[in-house]
Amino acid sequence: MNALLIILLTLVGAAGWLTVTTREPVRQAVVAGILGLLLGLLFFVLQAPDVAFSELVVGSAAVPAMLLLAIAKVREQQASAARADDQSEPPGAGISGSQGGEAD
Amino acid sequence: MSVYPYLVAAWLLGCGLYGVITSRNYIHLTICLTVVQSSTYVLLLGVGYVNGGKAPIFAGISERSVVVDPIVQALTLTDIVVEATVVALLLALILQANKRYGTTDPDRTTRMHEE
Amino acid sequence: MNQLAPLCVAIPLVIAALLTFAGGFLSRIVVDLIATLTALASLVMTILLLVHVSSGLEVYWFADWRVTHGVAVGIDFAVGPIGAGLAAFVSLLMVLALVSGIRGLDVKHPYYQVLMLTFLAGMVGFCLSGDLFNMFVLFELMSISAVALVGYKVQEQAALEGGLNFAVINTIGGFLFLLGIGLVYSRTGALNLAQIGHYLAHSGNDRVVVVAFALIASGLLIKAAVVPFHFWMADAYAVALTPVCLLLAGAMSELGLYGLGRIYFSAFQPALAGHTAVLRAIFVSIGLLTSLWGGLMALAEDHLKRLLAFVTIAFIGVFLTGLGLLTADGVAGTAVYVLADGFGKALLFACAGMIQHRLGHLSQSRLHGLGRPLRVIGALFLAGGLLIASIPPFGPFLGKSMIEDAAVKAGYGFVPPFVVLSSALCGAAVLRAYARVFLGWGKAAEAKADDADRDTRPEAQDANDQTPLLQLLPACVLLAGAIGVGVWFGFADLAETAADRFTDVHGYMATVLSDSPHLLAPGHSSSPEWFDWLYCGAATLASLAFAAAGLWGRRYLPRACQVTDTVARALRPLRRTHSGQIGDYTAALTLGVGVFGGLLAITLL
Amino acid sequence: MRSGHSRGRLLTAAVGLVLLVGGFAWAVTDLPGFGHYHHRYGAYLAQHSVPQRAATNSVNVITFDYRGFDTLGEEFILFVAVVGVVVLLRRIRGEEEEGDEGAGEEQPRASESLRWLGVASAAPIAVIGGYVVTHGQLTPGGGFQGGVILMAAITVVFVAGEFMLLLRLRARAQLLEMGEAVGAAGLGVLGFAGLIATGIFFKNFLPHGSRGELFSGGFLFIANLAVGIEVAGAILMVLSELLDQRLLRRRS
Repeated sequence: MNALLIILLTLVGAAGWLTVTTREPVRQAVVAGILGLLLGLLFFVLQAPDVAFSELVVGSAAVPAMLLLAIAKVREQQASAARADDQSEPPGAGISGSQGGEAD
Repeated sequence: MSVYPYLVAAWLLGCGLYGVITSRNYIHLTICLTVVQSSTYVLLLGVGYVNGGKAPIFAGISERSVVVDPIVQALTLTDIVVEATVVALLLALILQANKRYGTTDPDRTTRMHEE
Repeated sequence: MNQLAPLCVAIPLVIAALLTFAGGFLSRIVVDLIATLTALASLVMTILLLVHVSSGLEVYWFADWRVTHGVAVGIDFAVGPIGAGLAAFVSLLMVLALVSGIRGLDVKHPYYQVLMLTFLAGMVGFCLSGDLFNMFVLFELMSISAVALVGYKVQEQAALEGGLNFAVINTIGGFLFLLGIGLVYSRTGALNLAQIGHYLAHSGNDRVVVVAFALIASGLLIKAAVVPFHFWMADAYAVALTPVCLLLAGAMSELGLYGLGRIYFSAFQPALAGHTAVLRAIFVSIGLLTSLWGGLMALAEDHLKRLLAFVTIAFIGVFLTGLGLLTADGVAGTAVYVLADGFGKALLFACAGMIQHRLGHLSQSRLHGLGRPLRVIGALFLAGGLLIASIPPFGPFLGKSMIEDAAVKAGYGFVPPFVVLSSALCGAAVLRAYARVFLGWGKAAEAKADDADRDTRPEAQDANDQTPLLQLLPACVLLAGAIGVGVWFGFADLAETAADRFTDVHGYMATVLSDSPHLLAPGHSSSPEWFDWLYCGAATLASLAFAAAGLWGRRYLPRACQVTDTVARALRPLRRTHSGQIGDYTAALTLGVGVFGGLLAITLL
Repeated sequence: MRSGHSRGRLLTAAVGLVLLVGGFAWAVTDLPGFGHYHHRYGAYLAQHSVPQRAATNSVNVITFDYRGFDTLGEEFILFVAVVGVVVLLRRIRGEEEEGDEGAGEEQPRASESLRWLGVASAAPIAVIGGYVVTHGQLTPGGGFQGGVILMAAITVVFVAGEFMLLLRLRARAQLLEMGEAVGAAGLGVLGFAGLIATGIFFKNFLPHGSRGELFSGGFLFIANLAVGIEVAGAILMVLSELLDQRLLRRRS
């Protein structure tokens, strides 16, 4: 049990709490990505490179990408339900959702 | 201190469940479920750790060296796939629900028995 | 080594993948045919497997990784008669479900069929597996397939919500199961059930073992939907496609209990052997609570499929009571009852599907009297109702009397009256629905649109004034099954032998770990006693009486109605707990797991 | 916004969480201290995977050989999830797809240089993904991790603005799905091949090779490849389903 492990575990615990209490969806998806990143690092320290690798590609890339796409879609659906469908949306909002944390 | 990793697992379990219970948004709820799931990763990998053990990959180390338990790692790999699938399916359901009924709030459901 | 065990899981999986690959080029009927034939092949293989193992235990090691130096290296399928029988039952239901879907369902092929086949593979594999983690994987396979099938009707809000609730609660259940596996592995360093049992037999129980058992049992009880983990079930079962309902109600819930039994009688029983009485008390009380809750809710429900979902919950409670006795007799009774009652419930769901097909709705008050012309469906529904009310001497009667005998033998003489009450409530709910819909009896209530019924519609575009033969035929087979199980009393003896094998934990460990077959004492017969006829006759009569009271009580017995009104008012808070809100359900789940684990911890240590 | 949960729910949850988390924590304190394990099962497999299978990554050997049947189930969970996503996001009658016919007129949104950067970086990422997939039996990685990286290579092309490719992909969703199905079926067929060649489901039937070689470990190489194809197809399929919903809407 070394200091690095303790620090990482504490960070993971904190990131878990932060993920749950962040109620704004996009920010939450980003925080979830950070949690995935920290878990990946923790797994490296726990001598599990295979798992760390998977967690990095899934927990901090693929899953947040899915989440951001879904959030963007939900917003669009709600926005278009709220107002008439005639005006076009701001450009650029379309695709950025798939790029990790870059969405608004 | 030697049970700290398991306590972190317990903490993540509690956090995630708390989030699911109080969630006002299905997407938030989905993310909370992944937090619950991360508790299983931490428990499984924690259980298989051996002090001073190396990763169970015998590429640069002797076949006799002490390694951490490879089984739990294989189990966790499966677990991670399950995470991805659960998130994908839930998001599909959520998107479809939102498309048709314009809400992602789990508390605004139709089934309210008031007679 | 017999190759049937892996094949009846692998063939549906590979066919499912190939169907996805090629299904787009095939017409609907061809895909249906391939899927049905695959399920049929699985049925034949599981039956052959059942005959092959007869009363023994067949162990299959994947990739030939066997036990070496006392370590189970690979994954095994440990096939006993109960597991193989349940797998055959699941396959049979799947064949009937697929057949009934050919004409009665508008679905996007090949996806629906692919999901059904993977669902089948998950369930069959779960019945056969002898490895704790492998059980988890197959459990998830079946949950994920079921979620997609429950949410299938994406145009209905209720279906989406039902699917979401189902997915979230079952996912949490899966995590609890997995946490339990982590704790078990940390204590025993094994994943093979027999090896875990072997280790725990020597080390005894401690905190870790008890909490691990609590977590694993909770995960499986969530799948089985016992109180207070049952909330998701009515939401999900009411909205699933009818063929899916057959499987969900007929088999999937029961698989949760099967898993609990399998794990208890191979891994945990040696460690917890000294506490059988306590465990029995806990399981039986949860079971009875569930059966009464389900019965009362069924009586209060207007929507037919929701009503049947509550009936399913009630019966799950009775099954848990039987299994929770933790004796071979209890297991045997439960096995017979699961089979007979599975047929009965599937029959009723099939009838509900046909009603939906013909009349477009499922709300009793809306359907009042509309079913008069549907004589055949009515007759089937009536037969199903009577079976649910455990009319002697058919299948459910046999199973229930065996459970009651086992309870009395275990010193739980108070169990039979509760079970009778529960079947009476369920039977009354179904029979009253029959009288209302098909006979138009009772006062026509003002047709307030039930929320669950609001967007119910026929599941096929060409729903018209004819019931497709392919829907009717499976229902008739189900009826024959439910009746047949009881008419042949020899079935009870088979179940007794199978249950002896199922509960024989040391024989299980010896067969798996050292490959030495373990001989069993010859089974004993258990035909129903005189008082069983009395109990079940009472249940049937009480059903009829309750149903009649529900129909005309207000007119002829106004005094008695004040009592029932008071009861109904008292039940209202209970009904309101079925809010459809996932937060409420998860809160109840958390409390349930906490209390259950706490009880186990206090009593077992 | 936070208020509004019924008091009953919060009270239930509070008691439940205290009991559940408390009970769990109470149990784990009884575990032997962190890092003090010697699991016979894990130790046995760690020691024997190299001599028995000539592969150096024992996690990969466990995933695909010792516990290969778990992985078959796991791949089918992924497969089912993708089928489920396709089914749940399908358009039903009356919601006609708009925009498939106008695929050609879509103009890239990103700048030209960014686009080319994306296309250029896709190739090395794909190479890395391929490497990770094929070397799973030797070094950390394998079909699953590599599959996601392969998927990322294709995604990079999307993000760089190659809408053309995306839309063509959408038109060829069938193709993607077929690829995914082939990967999933591949692992099952591998099991059958073992059955036919050796008489036992999932038993290795290829020569082990020598330690450290690319083709060592018997059929691990093929298993990794099948899973890699399946995972790349599956995750790409999910993302493109989600993305597709979005694009169609925007273009209308």
